Amino acid sequence: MEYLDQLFVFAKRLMLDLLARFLPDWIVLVASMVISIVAILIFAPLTMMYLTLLERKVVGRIQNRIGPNRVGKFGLLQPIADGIKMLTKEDIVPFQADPVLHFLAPVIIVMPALLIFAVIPFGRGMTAVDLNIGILYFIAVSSISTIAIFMASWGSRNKFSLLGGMRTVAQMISYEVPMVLSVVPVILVAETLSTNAIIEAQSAGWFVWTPWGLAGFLIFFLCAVAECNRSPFDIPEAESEIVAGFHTEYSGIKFALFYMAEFISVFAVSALAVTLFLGGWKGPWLPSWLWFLLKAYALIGVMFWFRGTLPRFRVDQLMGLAWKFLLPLALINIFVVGFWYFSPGLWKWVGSLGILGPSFWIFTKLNRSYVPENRVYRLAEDENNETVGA
Amino acid sequence: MIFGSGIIRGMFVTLKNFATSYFRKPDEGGLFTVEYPEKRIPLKERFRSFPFLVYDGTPENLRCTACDICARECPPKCIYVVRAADQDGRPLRRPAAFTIDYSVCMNCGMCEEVCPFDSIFMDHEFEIASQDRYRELVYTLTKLLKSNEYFNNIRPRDAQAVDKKRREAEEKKKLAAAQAAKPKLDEPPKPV
Amino acid sequence: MNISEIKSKIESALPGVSVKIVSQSLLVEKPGNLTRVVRYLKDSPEFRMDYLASVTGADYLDYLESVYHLYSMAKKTGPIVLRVRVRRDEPKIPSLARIYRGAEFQEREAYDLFGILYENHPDLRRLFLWEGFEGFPLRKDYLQEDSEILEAEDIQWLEEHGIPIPEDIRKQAHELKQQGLRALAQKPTKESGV
Amino acid sequence: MAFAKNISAIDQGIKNELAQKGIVIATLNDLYNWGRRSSLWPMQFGLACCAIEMIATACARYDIARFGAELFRPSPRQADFMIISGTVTKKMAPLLVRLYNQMPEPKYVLTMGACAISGGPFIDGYNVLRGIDRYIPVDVHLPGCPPRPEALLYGLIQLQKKIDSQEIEKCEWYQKGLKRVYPVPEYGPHGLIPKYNPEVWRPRQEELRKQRYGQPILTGKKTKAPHLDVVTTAPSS
Amino acid sequence: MDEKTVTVQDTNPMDTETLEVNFGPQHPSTHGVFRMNIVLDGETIVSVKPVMGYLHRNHEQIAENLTYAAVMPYTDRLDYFNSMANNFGYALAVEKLARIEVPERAQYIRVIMAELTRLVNHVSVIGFLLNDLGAFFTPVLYAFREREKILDIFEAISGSRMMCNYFRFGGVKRDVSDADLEQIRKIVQKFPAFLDEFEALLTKNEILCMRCQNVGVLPPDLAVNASITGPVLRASGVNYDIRKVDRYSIYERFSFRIPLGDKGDVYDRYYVRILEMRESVKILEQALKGIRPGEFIHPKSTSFLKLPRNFKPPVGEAYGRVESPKGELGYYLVSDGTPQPWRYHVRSPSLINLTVLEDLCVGHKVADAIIILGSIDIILGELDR
Repeated sequence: MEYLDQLFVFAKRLMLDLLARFLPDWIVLVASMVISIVAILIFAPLTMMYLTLLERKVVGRIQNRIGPNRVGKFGLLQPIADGIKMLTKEDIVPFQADPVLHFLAPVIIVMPALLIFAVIPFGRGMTAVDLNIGILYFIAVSSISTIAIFMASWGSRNKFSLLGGMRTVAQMISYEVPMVLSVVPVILVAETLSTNAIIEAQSAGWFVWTPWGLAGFLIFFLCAVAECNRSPFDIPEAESEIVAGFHTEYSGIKFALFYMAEFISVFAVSALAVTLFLGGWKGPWLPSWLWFLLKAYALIGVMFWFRGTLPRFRVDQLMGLAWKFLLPLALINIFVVGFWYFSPGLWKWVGSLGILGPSFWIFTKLNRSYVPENRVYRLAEDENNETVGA
Repeated sequence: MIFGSGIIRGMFVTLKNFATSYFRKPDEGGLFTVEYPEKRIPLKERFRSFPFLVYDGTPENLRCTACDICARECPPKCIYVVRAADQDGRPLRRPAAFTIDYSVCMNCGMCEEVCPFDSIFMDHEFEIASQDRYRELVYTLTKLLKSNEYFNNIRPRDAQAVDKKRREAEEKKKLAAAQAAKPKLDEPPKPV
Repeated sequence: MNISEIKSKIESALPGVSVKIVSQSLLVEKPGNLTRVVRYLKDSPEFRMDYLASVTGADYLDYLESVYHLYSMAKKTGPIVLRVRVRRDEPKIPSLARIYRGAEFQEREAYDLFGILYENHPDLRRLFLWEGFEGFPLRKDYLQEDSEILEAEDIQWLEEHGIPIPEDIRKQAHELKQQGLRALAQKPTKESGV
Repeated sequence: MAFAKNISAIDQGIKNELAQKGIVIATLNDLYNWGRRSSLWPMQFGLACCAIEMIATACARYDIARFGAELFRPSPRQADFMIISGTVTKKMAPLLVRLYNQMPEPKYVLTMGACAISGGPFIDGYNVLRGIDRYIPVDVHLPGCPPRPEALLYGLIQLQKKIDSQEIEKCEWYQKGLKRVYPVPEYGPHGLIPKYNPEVWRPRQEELRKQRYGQPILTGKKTKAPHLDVVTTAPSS
Repeated sequence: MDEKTVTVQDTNPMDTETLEVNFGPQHPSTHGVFRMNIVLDGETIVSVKPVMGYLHRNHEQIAENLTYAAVMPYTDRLDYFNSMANNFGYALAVEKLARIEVPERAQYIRVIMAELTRLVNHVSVIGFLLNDLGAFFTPVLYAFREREKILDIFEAISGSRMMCNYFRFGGVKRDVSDADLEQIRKIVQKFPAFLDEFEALLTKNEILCMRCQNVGVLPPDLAVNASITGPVLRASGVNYDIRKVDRYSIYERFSFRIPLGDKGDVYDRYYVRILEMRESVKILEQALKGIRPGEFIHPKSTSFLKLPRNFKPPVGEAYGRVESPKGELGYYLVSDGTPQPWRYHVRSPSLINLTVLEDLCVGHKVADAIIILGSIDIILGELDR
């Protein structure tokens, strides 16, 4: 059990031990880094490729159809075929586009997505870099992708791209605020910014089982979905409105990179949500990394489920949701966690729920334009009619 | 009503469909897909794709008399008939060339409806695709001819009705011929 | 109410307007009077023809015609069919688009296909075809182009774009130009069946 | 060139022999073709009636996703092939040519339905283009009006077969200096200028329709107008 | 996609630049090859100019040169979602012109087919509307699942899934067998359950309500003045349904109600369609109960079915209209006594309902323009003809 749990850690240590026998220490250090990086570089694109397949399959099943199943057994080779095709496609740079920006954007957008992997604790002792400011690092790095997307949209010289880019910037900056604020309670309770330490702090119980944890989790997850431009917050690449948004003018491998960045960040934010609220790799019986992956994939599954079900918001509603609804709730949630921390026994529950419930209600009332109206429809029966003319 | 309850209800509908796609029957919310090249949806008897010409027995014995009605009534004008002639130039009651441009045909079934000789019918064959529209999609007489057995095979009800009608007409003709006792078989048809 | 009653009502209410009965419809004899008739039919409480169902043009060789089908949504009655005839060389009919918004696109369509000029129309442009299209294709004298024969302007365009032109095509176009002919549709070689 | 042909022929022979013995040799070429064939993303746009059948093909009953082709891309930059699903009018044709030019190589065109192939039932219209192959090369023609969704899948399989038969060293899009971009026709006073692109398409000598019917003058055949004024009895409603 | 110019509208330094965006003709959600020139201020629409004709395939010109019977398959291709309704309107117009009677069984078959078509159309339209709203194809696929079941029936009866070409002057092309009727009964029985599921997915969905309510409000007086018809008109609260007003065919025998909207926004247009489907199911149930054996075509009509060229209606004109799922579909015919009509005109609801597009869109966001277009329910084949 222990072996299974620490499989990857042992494997890495074994390799390093081998190297340490006949190489100086600094090389071993470098090698340690390289091994971690290579592992991430293999894992991330593989994840991305199979997430695309998973999405196609899941959405297919939701729609009562099969999904890809003819390329390889169960369509398992489908992502590879897609990859080969993308690699061999012609790369078009539009005539009027800014070639430098157009080229750099897809390169830059993949980087933050990959960088986030550094602080994700995949299992017990399986964090590439256990930064003591891991969460801060995540927030800082993930905001880079906004710039890349804006570069792509500006560099393409296409109106749909530009619209998509403007939407993206507005959306990502807005949603970052409630997202960060929803993480604050966790940091306050865990008294640390390190991802590993946050998981350790959840030994007694996952944060999601507390009122503030649940609220924080929901806010974080919604914002995370928005940060990845996933449905129902996918307005930056809204197909039905602005064709393909910021990547309208991208073809071939560059487009694949955008696709990859999207799916990698889907995995990254799910992993972070698991770390922050769902107890990370903690769980009985199974190896820790398996637990972690299971939880992360469950969240990703929910994202696919959203995609299969929900229509998307309009841009002003999207902003309203962030600023008028999620942000105040996140702020109140910080207050609630303080209450939780300092009040005894049952009072914790009564008080927290007593604050969160009414405030949720109040904010829905305040945002009345978002609440469905009840409509009345008349059903007209026969009416007399006479004919004039013919 | 709590804000968000409608969304959750919708989510359960899709979840239900996701789950039922694994074990229900196709028309009860299960997997609705028919995997085409291997499995096929049975074609309805009256399904019409493209016209073909029926012959009885051998391809020489075709029913078409080159009356040209189908060509005239064809809405997009995709049928071209040339009447055959014997050595003296007298027109015969058979086509020398019968061409249907499948790339223009609109599958309306008008030719089948107007044909007075039960010769032209709509086929079930829809798997036609080509890279050269002139060479492969312009169907000539040899490609158009199909046997009555084939017709009976794809559209049994219609074919049997046609066969019955033709048999009766044949018998009536025989009867009339026997009564007249002086058959005029070689009378040339009037040119159209 | 039958058609002759409607006719007499209109004529008595609107002095100076003469209406003729043509096959169960009312022909407004002077196109200029159309708006008055329509306004009367729309506003008078007896008719309340508030719904203009259809506007269409037609070409009768000697004249062009515009046909209107009026119904009443309020009283659920109708139709009253109005028609206006104009000369081919001066096809001007007052537009109903200011009275019925619904006439806007339909009149544009009739203009596009028949060349009937609706005066006072807010935006009388071609609806289906592009600006620069010559002729009005639903008029009975319209001849469409022969789509297989290239003409001089095609050749010129092809040359500008550097596309190699086979000699026979070039020759054909040249001959056409010399004869001063356009490659328009030709008379059917045989009874075309249509 | 003959030499290369020889070699590929020998290659093929050896490969077949080995395949019979159960050994599969995947060459670079096979991998290349397999990848392109298995991931054909169509461009998302519909022209007319056939578009509905195209949507039906993507829907649950037929599920084009099984072939990995359900990702209809709204942007031409990301599409691999174009399904021309419906009547191409003269007003639309220049845009189609432009869209074709915007697609990245390797690109394919599948005409779905009679209208896209030849004008179909609307062939005689003044605004209907008699086949999109006048301006851009077409890889698969799929007749029918509209073709059944199964027929579209069949067409897709045919396209896959065509891709399978291509060879990486002979693909035209890898030839130097060759880019399949066709000039966009312009609107003229009677139709498009030019009427066709002789580089892509030439009129056939044995055009049956023209022989039989000439170019039918559609409008302008009748010379006697009806006189509605003399009609006295109303059609009963 | 093609023009890339940013126009500066005014020289006033306080003005922001407006952006002219070209939606279509190739655009994922213009329902075909429709084009809108939208001028945007940020994301807000300043003006919308529809440009059409990209599918103008000369239906009227071609029909004026065909025999009356040969026009029938062309009407299928007008509104290619509901060929049966198009056939119905054309058959009515010609029957009016040539004074042809229709036997009772044929009337029943016609009503059944027309109402099935209405189900197909409305359910697909709602699916496409949701697609425009950004739901990733799921509602469309559920809608098309039901559509396939109904199309199977159309195929069994008429021979083609979409282009039915089924109606004839004085009846229908073929009789409907009892097995087919049984199949229709089964579908009609199951349809309400599907509608319930569909509604559970959509009707109360907060995002859908947010997006659709109070967007694109069409006031009733403008709707009447702009000749809007069909569900769009009724969503604005105007009680006008040609099935009730004209009582064509045998609609007066069925009891059904006309759902009327409250506000006339996109949501009402969506929900009126749902309610209309429920009413259609009622009509279908009654029609399936009432259908009796009999002639499916008038015996006099069979003579010119075999030789369409001999069918020459007397000189005159006729305007036949039906309540197609999109609105009033009218056919205006002028006969000159020859086998071909002298003038043939289609009053297409899709085109005329678009008149108010700009009024509905201005002041809303880009995304709204698309759902407003989706809720008006246009079909390019009928719009451009």
